[in-house]
Amino acid sequence: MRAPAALRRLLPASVLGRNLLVLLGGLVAVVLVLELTSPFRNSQLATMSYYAIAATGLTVLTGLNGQISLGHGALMAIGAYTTGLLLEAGVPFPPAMLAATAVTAVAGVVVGAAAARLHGPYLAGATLALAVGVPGLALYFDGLLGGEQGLPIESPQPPGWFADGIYFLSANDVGSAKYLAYIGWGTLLLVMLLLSNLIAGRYGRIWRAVRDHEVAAELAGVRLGRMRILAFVVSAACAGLGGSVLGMVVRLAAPSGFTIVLSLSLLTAVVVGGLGSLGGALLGSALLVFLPPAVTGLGTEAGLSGVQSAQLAPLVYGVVLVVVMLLAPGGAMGIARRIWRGRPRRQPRPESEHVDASESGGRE
Amino acid sequence: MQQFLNVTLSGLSQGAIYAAFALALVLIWRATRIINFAQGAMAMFTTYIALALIQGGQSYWVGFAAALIGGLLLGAVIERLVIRPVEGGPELNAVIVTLGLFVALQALAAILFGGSFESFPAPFGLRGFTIGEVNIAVTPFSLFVIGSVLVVMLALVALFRFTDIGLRMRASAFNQEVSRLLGVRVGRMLTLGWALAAMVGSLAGLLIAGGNLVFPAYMDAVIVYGFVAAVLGGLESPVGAVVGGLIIGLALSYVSGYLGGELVTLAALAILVAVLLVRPRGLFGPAAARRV
Amino acid sequence: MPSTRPGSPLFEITGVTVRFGGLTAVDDVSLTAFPAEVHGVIGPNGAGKTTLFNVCCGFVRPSSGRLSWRGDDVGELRPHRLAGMGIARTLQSVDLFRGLTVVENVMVGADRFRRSGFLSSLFALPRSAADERRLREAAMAAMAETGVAGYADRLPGSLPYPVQKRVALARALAAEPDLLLLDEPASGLGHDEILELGEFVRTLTTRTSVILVDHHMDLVMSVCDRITVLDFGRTVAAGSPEEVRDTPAVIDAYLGEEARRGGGDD
Amino acid sequence: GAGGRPEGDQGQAPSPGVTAESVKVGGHFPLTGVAAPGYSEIPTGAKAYFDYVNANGGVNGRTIDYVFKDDAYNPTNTSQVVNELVLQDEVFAMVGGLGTATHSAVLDSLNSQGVPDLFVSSGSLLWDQPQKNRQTFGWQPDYEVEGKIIGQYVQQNFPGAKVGLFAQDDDFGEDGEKGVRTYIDKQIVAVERYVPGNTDVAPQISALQASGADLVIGFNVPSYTALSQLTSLRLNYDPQWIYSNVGSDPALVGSLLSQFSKGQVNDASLLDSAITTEYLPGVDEVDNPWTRLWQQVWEAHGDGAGLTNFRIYGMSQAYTFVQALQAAGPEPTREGMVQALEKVGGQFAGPGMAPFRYSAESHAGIAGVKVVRLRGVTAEDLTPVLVTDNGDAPITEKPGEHAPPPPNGIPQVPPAG
Amino acid sequence: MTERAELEVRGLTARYGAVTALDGVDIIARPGSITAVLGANGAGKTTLLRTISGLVPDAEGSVLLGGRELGRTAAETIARAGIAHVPEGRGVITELTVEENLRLGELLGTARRGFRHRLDEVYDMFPALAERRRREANSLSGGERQMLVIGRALLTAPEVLLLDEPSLGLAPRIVARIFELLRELVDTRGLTVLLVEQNARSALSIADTGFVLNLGRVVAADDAASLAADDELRHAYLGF
Ligand SMILES: Nc1ncnc2c1ncn2[C@@H]1O[C@H](COP(=O)(O)OP(=O)(O)OP(=O)(O)O)[C@@H](O)[C@H]1O
Ligand SMILES: Nc1ncnc2c1ncn2[C@@H]1O[C@H](COP(=O)(O)OP(=O)(O)OP(=O)(O)O)[C@@H](O)[C@H]1O
Ligand SMILES: [Mg+2]
Ligand SMILES: [Mg+2]
Repeated sequence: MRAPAALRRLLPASVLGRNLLVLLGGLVAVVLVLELTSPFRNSQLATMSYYAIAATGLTVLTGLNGQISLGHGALMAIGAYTTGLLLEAGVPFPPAMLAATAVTAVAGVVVGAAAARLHGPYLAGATLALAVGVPGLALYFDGLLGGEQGLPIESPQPPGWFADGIYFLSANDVGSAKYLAYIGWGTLLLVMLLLSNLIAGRYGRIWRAVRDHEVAAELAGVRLGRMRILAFVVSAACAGLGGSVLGMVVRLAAPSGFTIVLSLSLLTAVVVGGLGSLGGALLGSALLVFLPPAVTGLGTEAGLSGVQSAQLAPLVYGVVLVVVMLLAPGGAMGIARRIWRGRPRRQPRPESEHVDASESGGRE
Repeated sequence: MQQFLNVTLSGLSQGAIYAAFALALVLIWRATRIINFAQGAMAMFTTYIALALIQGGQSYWVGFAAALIGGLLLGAVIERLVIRPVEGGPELNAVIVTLGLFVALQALAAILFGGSFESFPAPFGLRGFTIGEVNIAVTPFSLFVIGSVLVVMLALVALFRFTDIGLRMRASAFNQEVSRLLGVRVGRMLTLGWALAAMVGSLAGLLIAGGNLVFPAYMDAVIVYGFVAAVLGGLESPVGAVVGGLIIGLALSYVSGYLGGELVTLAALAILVAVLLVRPRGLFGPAAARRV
Repeated sequence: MPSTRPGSPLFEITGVTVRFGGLTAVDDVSLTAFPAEVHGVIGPNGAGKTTLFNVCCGFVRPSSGRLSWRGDDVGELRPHRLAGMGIARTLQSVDLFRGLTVVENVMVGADRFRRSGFLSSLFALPRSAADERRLREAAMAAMAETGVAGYADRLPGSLPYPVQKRVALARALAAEPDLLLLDEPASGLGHDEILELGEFVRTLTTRTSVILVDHHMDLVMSVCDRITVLDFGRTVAAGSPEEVRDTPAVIDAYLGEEARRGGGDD
Repeated sequence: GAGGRPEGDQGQAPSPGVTAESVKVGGHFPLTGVAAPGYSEIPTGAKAYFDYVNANGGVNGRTIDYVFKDDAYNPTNTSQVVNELVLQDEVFAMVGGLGTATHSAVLDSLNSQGVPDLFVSSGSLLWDQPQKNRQTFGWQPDYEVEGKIIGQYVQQNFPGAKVGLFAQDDDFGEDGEKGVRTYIDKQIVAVERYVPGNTDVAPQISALQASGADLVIGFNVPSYTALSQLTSLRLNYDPQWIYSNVGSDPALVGSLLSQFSKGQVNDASLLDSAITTEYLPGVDEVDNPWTRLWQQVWEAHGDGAGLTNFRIYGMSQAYTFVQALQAAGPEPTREGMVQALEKVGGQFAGPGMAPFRYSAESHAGIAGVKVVRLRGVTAEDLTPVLVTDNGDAPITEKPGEHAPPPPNGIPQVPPAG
Repeated sequence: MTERAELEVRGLTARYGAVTALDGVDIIARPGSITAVLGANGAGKTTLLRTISGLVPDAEGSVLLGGRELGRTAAETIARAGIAHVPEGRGVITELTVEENLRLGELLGTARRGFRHRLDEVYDMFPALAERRRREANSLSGGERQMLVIGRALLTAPEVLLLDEPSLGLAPRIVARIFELLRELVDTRGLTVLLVEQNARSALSIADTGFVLNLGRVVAADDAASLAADDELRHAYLGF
């Protein structure tokens, strides 16, 4: 979505300046939303922030670089555990988050190096094994990591100056849920800013090129392996950061919190939101957080028992996944774009001998 | 020695179960190029059909047959209704549809059949054999499992290698347009692929359930290892699926028995990655294709 | 047509042999590309032309033989090194990145000229912005040359086939190569477009050498300075177009009587 | 502070969740997913009992509004749904939240927000930390206490047995093992741990068999009771089994038996004569007045399915909560409720066969169990109700009979204040 | 041999979004003759063949085979009616072996008898395929793939053969061989051939009649010799 020309002229010329402006705008929006909504919504938004941080990272990997990952939950676990250990050791949370990001990025190098040679279902299988394998580490090193019960994480408390600042702005108090929401959304804004820099620039271009046609990219001088690994590292770093926020919000890192369900949820968020766009990742994460309680609520209102309305939530979620893919193959962002452009467009046939040249049986 | 024998034989029986599931995945992959994450949920559903019949007083085999036929129909219906529109589209969309189906079917089963434990009968004995003083950790039922898996594997190999239908199914999976130009009724082939795969999946579901507790998520424990087994063997090959299943079953059994149960998932990861690093398309997968 | 061989060899292939299982696709082939020259490689289908290109690009490892670039042995070639060395190649199929606009496609070709690194891209530092501008300019220049500048913001899938081929050519040229390998650049093109292509390829010799594979004899005969003919992986003839055209082995294996008769008359 | 922000408490606000007509309480349970079977029945039982109480006039004129949410046994979800319960639904207290890892995730936040966190459905020792987590109270006998009683029973009745442990690889197994070792440390020849989620326990059972253990104590969840039995059958391993209460629902066992006989397998000996423990009258004890009460409640307010031990568990917790609410007085506050429990909770008489250990120093739940032997779908007592505490507290017999429920099935606890 | 199948196209119109690729096209291809369809890139030639084969979903107009309306029939049914289509460029199923690709031609089943024999004929004509029959088609060279597709179409023993740039990527000698073979099949078996070619000259040299497309419309239709002799037409549309 491009800003209208008039608006664009108002923006500072340098990318950096524009970024700062966007960041500022985002912050204002976040403050508005968090101050105007209830503590419970705040806590939901905090939850959404960690899903979104990880999902935007997955967007880079899967949407831009075409590598599927069913194992990002495991990378979030690495971030969460690292944060937990560091906070326990008395490290303040900002450096702890940075360290969690770095540690997960390093893990991303390892995973990415293995993944770089794999494709399609083989990559899916390997990352799925990652998703179930890594939480096993917490059981093996249960002395350090707390085993099945997990590692309690002390979440940061709002410092006085922050609480004062917010009170000055909105005359609201800052509870710990709200503070965490601020941390989560601040982090998310920063992540989105950095990722959109990458996406708009050389790396985004090269990642997409590698996704579309490996051989041609290689001939243009792209080192496929490196670029794949780099995409994995960037995406792992985001997952680690997301995991770090998750750990602080949930106040616990436990293997049962990082099951395949988490990994699969991230993937569905990314695809249902609209593959390849950061906005889509955001929408998809919102769906993950807001849909199930809404459905359960509706079920209860409709007079279903507690158990039945709880069972309704996954049913509806599953159906929504299917329906979105059938009716809007481009995900929510696809619909949004269509509305934005103002006219429904029929998608051209995906198969056409001139278009689809990346296939091995191309016009050779 | 006795323990080694036990661990080995149990590993093989468990591996046969992974193999059964992996076979269904391989079948659907070869027939439609889709990884069916809903396979386990579909199998669970048909197992409940069998259970309902058996609890209603029918014999095990009536339930067994009903589940297989139910699987066949369920596969066909699902393909027609929700898979058809995403076939040939972006790869991930099909993945998400099957994930959605997985979630929805599991929830639906909980609503329809209740979320509690039900005990599922086995058609053959569940007591291991003994020869003299030595226990053989194989039961008549596990022989039935292994036998079924081998039969299915051979049938699939024959289907794909020797029959016209198999060739048509593979052609449809690879290139719908060209297949249609060659008179292949692609729609039917895709439906058939799903139907057969769902039937094999149902069989896997029954075999896993035999003598055990059944509940809507009972397949979850098998899905991951079944998938890992299929990938390990190379998704293209029924023989690979069985070999992959047995390798995973055995390896995990040894790891669990001699190194500790908490290492099992890590071991699965390590084995899969080690194999894929050497053979990126699995043990029995095709060799790397010509790129330019 | 220049008939002298200017300067020292740019790229030399010596005694290259490639086997696939029991099949010898390229059999002891040698070939030298000189600067400012168009070198044709022709031969029947399956003669090993694309495979020979693949050897030059590092996609296929020859079982024996040597490659040298500007007189130095290049040892083991890796495809991604090519662009940096100054070699570009187009593929036999159209190979555009379909998720990238035309100008982005060509910018990927110019990627070897970037200067800034990951961090400056991550933080959108001025360096990376400048880089982007430079790459875009280079890309636009290459596109202007092949006549596709007007399509800059279109996705390749929506373009006519000949335009796509030109975009692919622009992408290769954006790397400012010293040697350009063209694999069947004319396939699927109409008569007029082939003529234009021929003229364009000739203009390239001022700055790059070209090795060209194609089955359109009109094109090959008109643009090449020298031609190497392969059959069953072996060199069966080499020389100027005129020499090659009349070699009986070439007529037998490749041209056929009729094609030869029709080949040179326009 | 700066910015004019008022600090500290703003006076005594009325406790959230309490109105003139109702008291709202919440709980989190696995209602979907792998852990749902069985556990998802617990809140339905509790709900039935609350409905029963409401139908009989409620507590101090207030009805109890019970909201329970699904966390799918995932701590991340638990934290979300408990936020929803506390912040959105504004429950007065949490009742019966299930699971060790799951509940750990909300332990801090509930305590820091001063929400009474009552009767956690887990035998972990974590819920008994009154200094650190004053709002949190355990309910069921913790695994260590149960382990101690099992250990002493084995010591006395199977002094020569070689004991193997089949334990879940978490605090359940660990605390249980600790308890057992208090008495039979020397008799234990093997400890095998299984990881929940891995359904192949043959290596573990086979190792127990190889160790020569002729008595196996299982600290495992119900599905692993089935798996361990099935695997033993395959290995022709037939030790004396002792299952902890968690893993030994006789109804489940009964269903296993009935199903096995429906197939071609007629192995009625399976699980028969296994030993386990009890602290609540079970669904099989049809003549027990408590069970009769539960039957009656369930018939009137249940969802039509059968009564199960899981539901009885939920009803029993609900019963305890009604006692606590009564003890908190006519104008219950969160703080008042915690104080009341600490003060009089130890004297609550209810479906639990042993008393609670509640006091200002202890938030530990029921103090003991009795050891029973499974006979078909019923159980026969092997010991009287035995009572003890954590650490080296001695095991004693609980004096007196188990008191029946009051005639109307609703407790009458005077306000503690 | 059954009754001769004439292929007739009336008022065919096909669109891709806003682009009208075919605009009211009328064409007749008579049995026992080769009909060339000529035109520059983008003229709509490929679209014409795809529409006839039922691959373009919402085309308007009618396609008649032997006087029978094919209507809105699915591509597979049209193929079974005896229309073989050699698609442009990517007609091999690269993951199958060479022989499996050819067997697919057999399975079309209109003339299963004598398959072995006809298979050998194809192998005789394209020895390169015979040598590589057990290899995955993916390993073939561009020209070998094209041979495979043509051979496969012949194996279906069609009534009507639609060829979309069969010479693409083929060596001149092979092209000449294929054209000779086409002529022979047409003459001896009464095959109906619709031939799309960029290379108008060589196409017209073997065709009996020809149609020239431009921007989706038929701009000229005549017998091949007259088209080839029409200088104006040659310069405007055919480029030789
Ligand atoms: N899948 C498609 N989506 C959009 N437009 C298309 C598609 N396929 C073809 N077109 C357009 O339709 C018109 C006719 O295309 P067609 O491929 O039929 O031409 P052609 O004569 O076969 O050209 P060529 O010689 O390049 O093969 C062209 O303008 C082309 O760009
Ligand atoms: N990866 C491979 N595996 C097996 N055989 C191969 C492989 N690559 C090429 N070949 C074989 O090597 C031979 C040469 O192929 P190549 O693609 O080089 O031919 P070409 O001269 O480019 O032909 P064309 O003009 O048809 O494109 C062919 O017979 C082909 O089948
Ligand atoms: Mg070639
Ligand atoms: Mg065309």
